[in-house]
Amino acid sequence: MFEDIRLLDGPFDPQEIIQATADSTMSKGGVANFTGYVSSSGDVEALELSHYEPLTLPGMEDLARAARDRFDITAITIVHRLGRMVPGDPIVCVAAASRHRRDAINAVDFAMDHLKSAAWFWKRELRGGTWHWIEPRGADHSDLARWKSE
Amino acid sequence: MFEDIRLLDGPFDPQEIIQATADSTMSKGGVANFTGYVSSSGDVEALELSHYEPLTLPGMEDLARAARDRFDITAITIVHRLGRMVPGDPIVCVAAASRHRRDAINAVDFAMDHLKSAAWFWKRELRGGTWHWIEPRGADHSDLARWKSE
Amino acid sequence: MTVTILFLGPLRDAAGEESRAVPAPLDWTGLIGAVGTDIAQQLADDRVNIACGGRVLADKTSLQAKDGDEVALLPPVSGG
Amino acid sequence: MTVTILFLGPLRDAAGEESRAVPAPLDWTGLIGAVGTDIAQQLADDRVNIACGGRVLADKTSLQAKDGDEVALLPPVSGG
Repeated sequence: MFEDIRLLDGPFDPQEIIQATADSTMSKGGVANFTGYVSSSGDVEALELSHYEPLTLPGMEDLARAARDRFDITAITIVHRLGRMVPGDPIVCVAAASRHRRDAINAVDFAMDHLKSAAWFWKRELRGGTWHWIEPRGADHSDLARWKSE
Repeated sequence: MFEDIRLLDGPFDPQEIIQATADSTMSKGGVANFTGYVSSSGDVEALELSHYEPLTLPGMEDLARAARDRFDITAITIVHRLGRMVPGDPIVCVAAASRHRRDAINAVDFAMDHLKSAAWFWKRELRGGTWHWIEPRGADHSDLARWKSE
Repeated sequence: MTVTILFLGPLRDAAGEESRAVPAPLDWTGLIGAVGTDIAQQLADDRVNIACGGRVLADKTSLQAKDGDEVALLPPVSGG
Repeated sequence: MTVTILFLGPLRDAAGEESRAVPAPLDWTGLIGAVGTDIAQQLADDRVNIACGGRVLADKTSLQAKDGDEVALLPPVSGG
């Protein structure tokens, strides 16, 4: 079982991460991946992500364990940026390898849906030279509810 | 709209392909991907894929169009190998970019499910120095049925 | 004035050649006669399709190939 | 004999500092008294959580922080 769970406060290359996850499973099926990038919506000049370390990384590790328990996967990778980013920077990269395509894709989908609730992240945006905290989100249970009834 | 639909009779680097799809959508959301590799199940030494060109590439292009019509995506990439491969070689790489994560993941899932029926591929395996045709699959409609009722 | 019959996948092994040129026009009965008993029997299988001019025929017995057409014999695609 | 109160996210701006050392032990009433009116009001919000020793409290009013504990004040996480 390959596992790569990381919080990074510097830039990362999603391709290197996907490649490492793929290498771990070469000749054993396939690798699914989702990579998210910092949006350039509106006039955002920069985004800064802070977190509470004693909660975030253990939360991500628990999430990886839940994905391993639930899906028939041979590798799981969850990498998330912290700190200051600019539009276009990769912010999150989740990859899963499996002998079975559906398990790999579902594990990525599952991990992305749960990452929001597993991680304690606070975001602020730089607009017009001033930092603004991003408002708390509303009740956001619909993504998680998808995984309850199965 | 970025589109990259290809049949290749030589090796490819999935990371380059995912990167190109990602670059096309940088600062606009995220990229989902699935890459399949030639299995090393049993004693398979090599795999050879032949096809009927007048049907396969148009089938893949129709599939890309169907994915674009169905999902809110900004890029779709479908790359499939032909010819002779060895275990561990990438055989298929599908990537989709979207402002919305669920659309990107679903477009990849949809394209992988339909690729089998869109493409006319015949496979043979080299085992113990002899080529063996892989048996026709049975009725395989369950993957496609997932997309009918939605 | 010929039609090219193309053998795909495992049918290529059965035919012992990639393609065969036969006189045009060519219909279903003519095709059955042109390919030999072994392949004719395989063509009777519902899972074996025929494409003419790059299009898969909904009813393969309606084949009407003209001069210059390529008639592709498509065995069931491989599983896995 | 101190407890460290840690201000996270937007609460850090409200506090004007990253953390504050207060005498141990510290319970909910002691916390409310130690953080000032503005932050005390925010702590009343159901969406604001408290972690003690790296664990989020199911009932934040049950806080019982001992010497050396870190008490983290966790505002609602950001959307988007």
